[in-house]
Amino acid sequence: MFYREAGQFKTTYQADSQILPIRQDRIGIATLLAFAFLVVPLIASPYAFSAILIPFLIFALAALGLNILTGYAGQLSLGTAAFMAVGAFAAYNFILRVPGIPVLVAFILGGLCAAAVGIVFGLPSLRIRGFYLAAATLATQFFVVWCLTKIRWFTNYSSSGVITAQKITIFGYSFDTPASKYLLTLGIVCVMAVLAKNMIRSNVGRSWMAVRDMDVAAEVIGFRPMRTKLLAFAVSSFYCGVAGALYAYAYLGTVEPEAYSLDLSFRILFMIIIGGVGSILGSFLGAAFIVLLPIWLNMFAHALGLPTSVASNLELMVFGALIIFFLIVEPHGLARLWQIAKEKLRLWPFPY
Amino acid sequence: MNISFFFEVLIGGLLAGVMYALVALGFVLIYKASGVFNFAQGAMVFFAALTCVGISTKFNVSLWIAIPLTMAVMVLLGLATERIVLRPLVNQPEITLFMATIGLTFFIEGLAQLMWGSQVHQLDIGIEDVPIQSLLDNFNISISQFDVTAAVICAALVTGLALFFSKTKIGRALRAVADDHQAALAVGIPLQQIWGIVWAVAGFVALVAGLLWGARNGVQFALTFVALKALPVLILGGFTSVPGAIVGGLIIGASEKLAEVYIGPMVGGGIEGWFPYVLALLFLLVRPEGLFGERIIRRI
Amino acid sequence: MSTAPANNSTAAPYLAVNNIEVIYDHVILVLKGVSLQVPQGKIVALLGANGAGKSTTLKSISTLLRGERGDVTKGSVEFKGERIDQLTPNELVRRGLSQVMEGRHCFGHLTIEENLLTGAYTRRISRAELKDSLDMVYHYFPRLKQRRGSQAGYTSGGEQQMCAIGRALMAKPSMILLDEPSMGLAPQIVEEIFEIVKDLNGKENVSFLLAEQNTMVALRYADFGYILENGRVVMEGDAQELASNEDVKEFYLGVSGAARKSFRDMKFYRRRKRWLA
Amino acid sequence: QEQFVPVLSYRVGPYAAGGSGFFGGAIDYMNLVNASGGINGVKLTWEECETEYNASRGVECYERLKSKNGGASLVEPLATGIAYGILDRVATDKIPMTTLGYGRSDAANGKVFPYVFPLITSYWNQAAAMVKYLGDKSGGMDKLKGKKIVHLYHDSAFGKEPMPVLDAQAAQYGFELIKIPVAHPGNEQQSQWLQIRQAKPDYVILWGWGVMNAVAIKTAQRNGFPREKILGVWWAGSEEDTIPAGDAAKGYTTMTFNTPGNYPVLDEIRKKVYEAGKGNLDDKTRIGSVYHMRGVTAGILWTEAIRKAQEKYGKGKVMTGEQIRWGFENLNVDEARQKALGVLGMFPPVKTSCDDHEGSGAVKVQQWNGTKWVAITPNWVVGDKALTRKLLEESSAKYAAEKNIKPACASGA
Amino acid sequence: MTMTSTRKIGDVILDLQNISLAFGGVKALTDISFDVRKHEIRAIIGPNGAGKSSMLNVINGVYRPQQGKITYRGEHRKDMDTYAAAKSGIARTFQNIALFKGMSVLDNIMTGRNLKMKCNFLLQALYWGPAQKEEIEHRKKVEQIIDFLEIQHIRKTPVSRLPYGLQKRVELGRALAAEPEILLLDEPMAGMNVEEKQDMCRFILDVNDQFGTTIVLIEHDMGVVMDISDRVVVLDYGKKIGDGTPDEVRGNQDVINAYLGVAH
Ligand SMILES: Nc1ncnc2c1ncn2[C@@H]1O[C@H](COP(=O)(O)OP(=O)(O)OP(=O)(O)O)[C@@H](O)[C@H]1O
Ligand SMILES: Nc1ncnc2c1ncn2[C@@H]1O[C@H](COP(=O)(O)OP(=O)(O)OP(=O)(O)O)[C@@H](O)[C@H]1O
Ligand SMILES: [Mg+2]
Ligand SMILES: [Mg+2]
Repeated sequence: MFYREAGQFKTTYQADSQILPIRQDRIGIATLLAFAFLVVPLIASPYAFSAILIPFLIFALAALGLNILTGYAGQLSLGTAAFMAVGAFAAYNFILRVPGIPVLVAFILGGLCAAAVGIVFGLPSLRIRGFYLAAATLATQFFVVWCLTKIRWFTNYSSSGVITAQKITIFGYSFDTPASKYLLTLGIVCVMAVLAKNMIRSNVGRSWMAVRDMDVAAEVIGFRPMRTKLLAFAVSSFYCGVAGALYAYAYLGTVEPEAYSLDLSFRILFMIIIGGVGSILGSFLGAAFIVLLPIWLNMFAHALGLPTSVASNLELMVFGALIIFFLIVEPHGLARLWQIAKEKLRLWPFPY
Repeated sequence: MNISFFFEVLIGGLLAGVMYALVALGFVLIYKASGVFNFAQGAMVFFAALTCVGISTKFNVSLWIAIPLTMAVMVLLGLATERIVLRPLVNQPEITLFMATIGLTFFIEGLAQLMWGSQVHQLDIGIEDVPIQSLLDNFNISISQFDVTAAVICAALVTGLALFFSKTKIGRALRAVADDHQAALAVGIPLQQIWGIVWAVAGFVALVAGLLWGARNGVQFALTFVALKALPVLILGGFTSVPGAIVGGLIIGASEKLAEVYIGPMVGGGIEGWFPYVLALLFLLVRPEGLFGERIIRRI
Repeated sequence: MSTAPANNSTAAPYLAVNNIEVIYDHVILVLKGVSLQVPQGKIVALLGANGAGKSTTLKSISTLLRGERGDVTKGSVEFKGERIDQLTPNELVRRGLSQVMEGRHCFGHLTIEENLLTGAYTRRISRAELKDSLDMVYHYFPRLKQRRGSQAGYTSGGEQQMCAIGRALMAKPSMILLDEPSMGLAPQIVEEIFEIVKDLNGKENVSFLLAEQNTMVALRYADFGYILENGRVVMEGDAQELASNEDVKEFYLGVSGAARKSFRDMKFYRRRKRWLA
Repeated sequence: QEQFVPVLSYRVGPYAAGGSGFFGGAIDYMNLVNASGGINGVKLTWEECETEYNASRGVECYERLKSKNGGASLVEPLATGIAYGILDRVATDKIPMTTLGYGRSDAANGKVFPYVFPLITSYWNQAAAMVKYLGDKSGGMDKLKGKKIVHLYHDSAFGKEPMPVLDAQAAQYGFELIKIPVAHPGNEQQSQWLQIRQAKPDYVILWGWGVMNAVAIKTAQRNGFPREKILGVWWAGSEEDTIPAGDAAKGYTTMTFNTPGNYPVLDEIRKKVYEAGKGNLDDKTRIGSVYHMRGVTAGILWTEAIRKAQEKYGKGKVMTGEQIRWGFENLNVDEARQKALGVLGMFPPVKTSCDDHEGSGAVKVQQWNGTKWVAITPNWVVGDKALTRKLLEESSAKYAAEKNIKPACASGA
Repeated sequence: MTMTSTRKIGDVILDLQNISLAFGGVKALTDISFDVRKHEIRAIIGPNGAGKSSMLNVINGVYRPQQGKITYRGEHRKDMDTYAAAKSGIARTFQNIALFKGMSVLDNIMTGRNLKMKCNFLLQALYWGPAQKEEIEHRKKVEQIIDFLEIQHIRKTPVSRLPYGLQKRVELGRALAAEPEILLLDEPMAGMNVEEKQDMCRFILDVNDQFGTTIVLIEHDMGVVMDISDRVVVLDYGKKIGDGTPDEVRGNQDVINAYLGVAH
């Protein structure tokens, strides 16, 4: 096998603290990115773009956001969809009310609004932890959606309470084909994933993990729990907000507040747990799993030719059973499974 | 607003709170025993009610035969869950176990509908859901006799469970398990057995909740949503306390109804969805472990 | 390299570990074939540096390894002549094998007394007997009696250590696996604990396997010792014999030549000579 | 030669009961059409995809099926969220979407929404008809003056949809409108019904969805509010809403766009489809239930649109989405045609045009007699259509402005 | 044994006066006064539950005493605040290892330097320019500590996989990374064998010697305490029963009765 790090010595600390210290990994990622940016747009079908790739990327981004909060900073949250909703509705209103605002700027502003909401609802985390906090973040979920339905201004007084995302135009180029929307989303997701990785490997990231692993000790060392936690909430909500805006603009096109329901929050939570809590790669793997598995199951059930109602229920059961199965095989998620596979590869052909 | 209306709302809220507490109890049991937040509790309520109705309609037997049969099914479900889901996950982080119960939720929901179909059913357990006439006549207060019966059943259940946990050594063992799986194993607490018992009891509680809620709202998928009503009760009362579930239920029920009636109209109404959560949150800011929850020990 | 004869007693050993191999997380090989025996009624010490695999050995005996994603991939463990690798810890405790885990592991939310009571979970005994057992533990650890009503999570490190040991005693085991019992305890308590060990061993014929860093004391009380390095047994023998071995003296007892050296006078970091195969 | 219809159904989750009834009805009817030789010889095929009533999965299903088997003829997600999710897509993909009795009311304006067909009736027309019915019931519209009507609604876009109509009519006829929201999912309504009891209204309009309906009926009973005074929306008027409520539902009335009863077409379905073992419902007693009948109605309108398109673009040929769109826009299912199809009176006559993608706007009122629904208005009720038309124009104009659409009738392909 | 140190012990840097601390009914500390001088190694000993760890917790602000006064570097205050304590150069290790379990050894030690890092999180997110430079700079310092403690080989290992003794060493590394003025060590040698204790003593002495760090040490191994500490304070049941040089303490009858058992 070629997966060996032997012979690769790091002579500078800079080289050692690279995102991917092993050369084979770097080559692998570069190939993957080249494939995603250059080859996929040429070969993928519109179905793949608009029903699989785009939602996968958007969910991965949201999962990344949640992973920052839950995986790295240790604050369990069930309010992800609410932050996404804030991002989407804020972006909508910025574009609507600020004439000529660039779409990307609106997305960023949307993200910032979500971050602000995140900070407000993150305040209780200073006292509450664990499942108590999780249940309390449900307050965010319900309250935000309630506000969006109640305050008609947010939906520009549309009678149905549904917003229609404006066209995405950047420098006169309008992103209206599935492929162009995919590329835009991919670009944003890649940039934000790199930023996240950078944060994780520098002092902010360490402060989050310290607070997660043992907040009392973190305090003694000089991290301020309040700032650290609120920053985590802000950054995480920012990511979710941008994901929410993309969900509205690059994916659905029109959204009602209920599209950002508790269900969505849970789905994103599933993604990080299945993918790997506290792992950036895990966010992607988890999103892929949760997006793809039901589709496969659905296709598979059809191929079997079962009566449809039986098929639908079996799908649900198999989905549940697979989640349990994966957790039993590897409680730390797909990312860990991948890592173990790599470690085995490194030792190959010896078992350990 | 007159005073009798106020009382009507208050009492209605308290009784509704009892119904929430019934569901919350199931959560408490399992959390106490394993530190697992059992996301599948709502699905279990649905499963129990649907199985009960399904048995009685499909095999055309009376409800009083179907109920014990369902109970047997619920016990089996509990034991199977322990064996297949929890046992391999001993000593794993809470969030993993939590996720496993989410998987379980999907499974149970699919299973229930696969077995009994997705139709809605009526469930008549023989208690009429009508106002108590004498109260209506004398005080013009409308209180359903169904709710009162449910409250009595719930009180009996809570007392029973509270005694079970405080008076038997299993109760102590449960708390030990929740603290540290590994150490509990080391002192010889049979984790499997305990979990089996607790899941079976939780199945029983789910059955009671399913019957009462099913009789109230009909047996349909939406029964799984009652879990959402139970969550604020749970955080307010404390995840680990049986009496906490009741007290939390009463507080949440009463305040949610009063808020909807007196504050709701000012802000456009429909606040019952989030109000209990915000209320519970405010309580938590004062007591981060809920009213009766065990204090979280943070020491270095 | 010392080669003390393997257990020369004729009777089958009370506890026998045969050539076990342990892997954590599917990839980390920690024990590379460890065999050891504990004869009935004896105290056996398991010595070795940090990370040698002492705790892992004890956990594989008590089958607590499973919860830590560790696997025994080879070898077997026998207790009273029966294989126990597939049993649950509960069954082991019922058969008289208890473990005191490293790092205290008290039930933080339970009071000290409740902690002790859970220790007797497997015993079906009357209230009076239970009380006797409690009194015995309190007799050994008076400090615990004072703190009986406090939640264990709020007691001091040493108190927790006593609580963990006391809890194991409550099960009235015939064989105890003790992992670092002396850690964090004041010197005279350490002596007391080993006196208790001696006592139980002498009066109640309880056998002990103890992993201990305090080699000096351990070898003083033990009958037999094993030294573990890097997941392998590198030396075994009678306690006295080990205690007089030059290498052991130097590395584990801190005596070189004749006298004990002052900690202040260690001018160089010591490079340990490894007994590696 | 096969005409492909993607079926975005939901058979699990909270709305599975309705989903299986509706899509079961539609598939039953398509089977019936095939059993009778198809549409001028063109057989229908379909593939189901489970959406779980979830927007994101619905979009995936739509994208997956839209170009399968020669391309989708039409879609009908029976879910507001999914309908919104694919609203723009159907226009781009040129696939007509029907939204029977839900979705955007203003989509009836074919100049702005060429590919969307909220057939038969929209929420706004329903609300107007409700007021009309209550007025008639009170003995004339002028009798509404001074009456109290509670609008008890699901607190979402759906529940708020009729408010412009109700507000306008309250002003016009001088009744007092009290709006009381119920938070999703609505499984606890004690406080709302106590408020209602306190207000002593003459009527309660129940604009509910899912479990909220059964609970409303039950809670009305436990608070002693007469069910006869409750008038539900058509999504609150199926067996799935009354059965769980048991006896409490007796006397409860709702709107509907199907007249309950038995029709020749249902007998045919029993005979040609179920006896041939191709029936879609597990439980045969559900044939002719409200959701099933609605599904059959959808099936009829779909095939009629395809038939119409064939008349123009070639009989016995497979139609494209664009051509079927024309068929939908030129539907004319009058009583004669209904009779021929064996569905006379099952739904109001439908006649569409570019201006009016709805085609009718008439509804009936039905009442639950404890075991089944019976129609209690002999004729179709139509409310103030001038009012709803005005609202529709305003709202669709706003949408057009937002989306930069130039309102115009699509030219025939 | 002779004291061969050439270090000069300075003035009082930390002075605790009449500290009392109680938890509900439990009196952890009763009216305790003692001081710590610059550059010295000050040991706290006493039986289990005597209040030693609580004392450290008071010094760096984890516990707030009900009574008493703390003077640190000339400043008087009623109690300390953890953040302020860290900021003013107090670092510590814990009795129950308090490492960040999910992080590698390197990251754990890097956290020790957080107070010295100045870049804001946006720069860190970009990982560019000053942020990268800062990161590398601190990495260098941390590598020195890793070399010093001889834990190079486990640099990238998650700490949860390490054996107990090495974890203790990493924790010391984390505290050292803060370049503290006072280092509080709570049983740094528990669970180690003699050889490892010798290493640990060497580290402590070297830190004390080379950087002039003041050290407050809790330890149950009397050999260690008597050998390396300059002054020893003895607690029992929350009360101070002895204070002085190792030799003085060793001879104190109260101390012998309460703690040492037999004269050492
Ligand atoms: N859960 C785990 N996952 C991975 N590796 C582990 C795990 N537990 C222990 N190890 C590794 O196994 C080896 C042996 O550890 P063990 O705890 O048995 O040592 P020990 O001899 O008890 O040491 P100490 O004296 O420090 O307690 C160590 O190198 C450790 O890194
Ligand atoms: N947070 C707390 N809440 C309640 N009691 C406490 C708390 N912290 C310490 N105590 C009690 O105060 C007393 C002193 O504890 P401390 O941890 O300081 O002892 P110690 O001297 O460090 O003992 P050891 O050598 O066993 O670690 C103990 O009896 C302990 O139970
Ligand atoms: Mg160990
Ligand atoms: Mg201590």
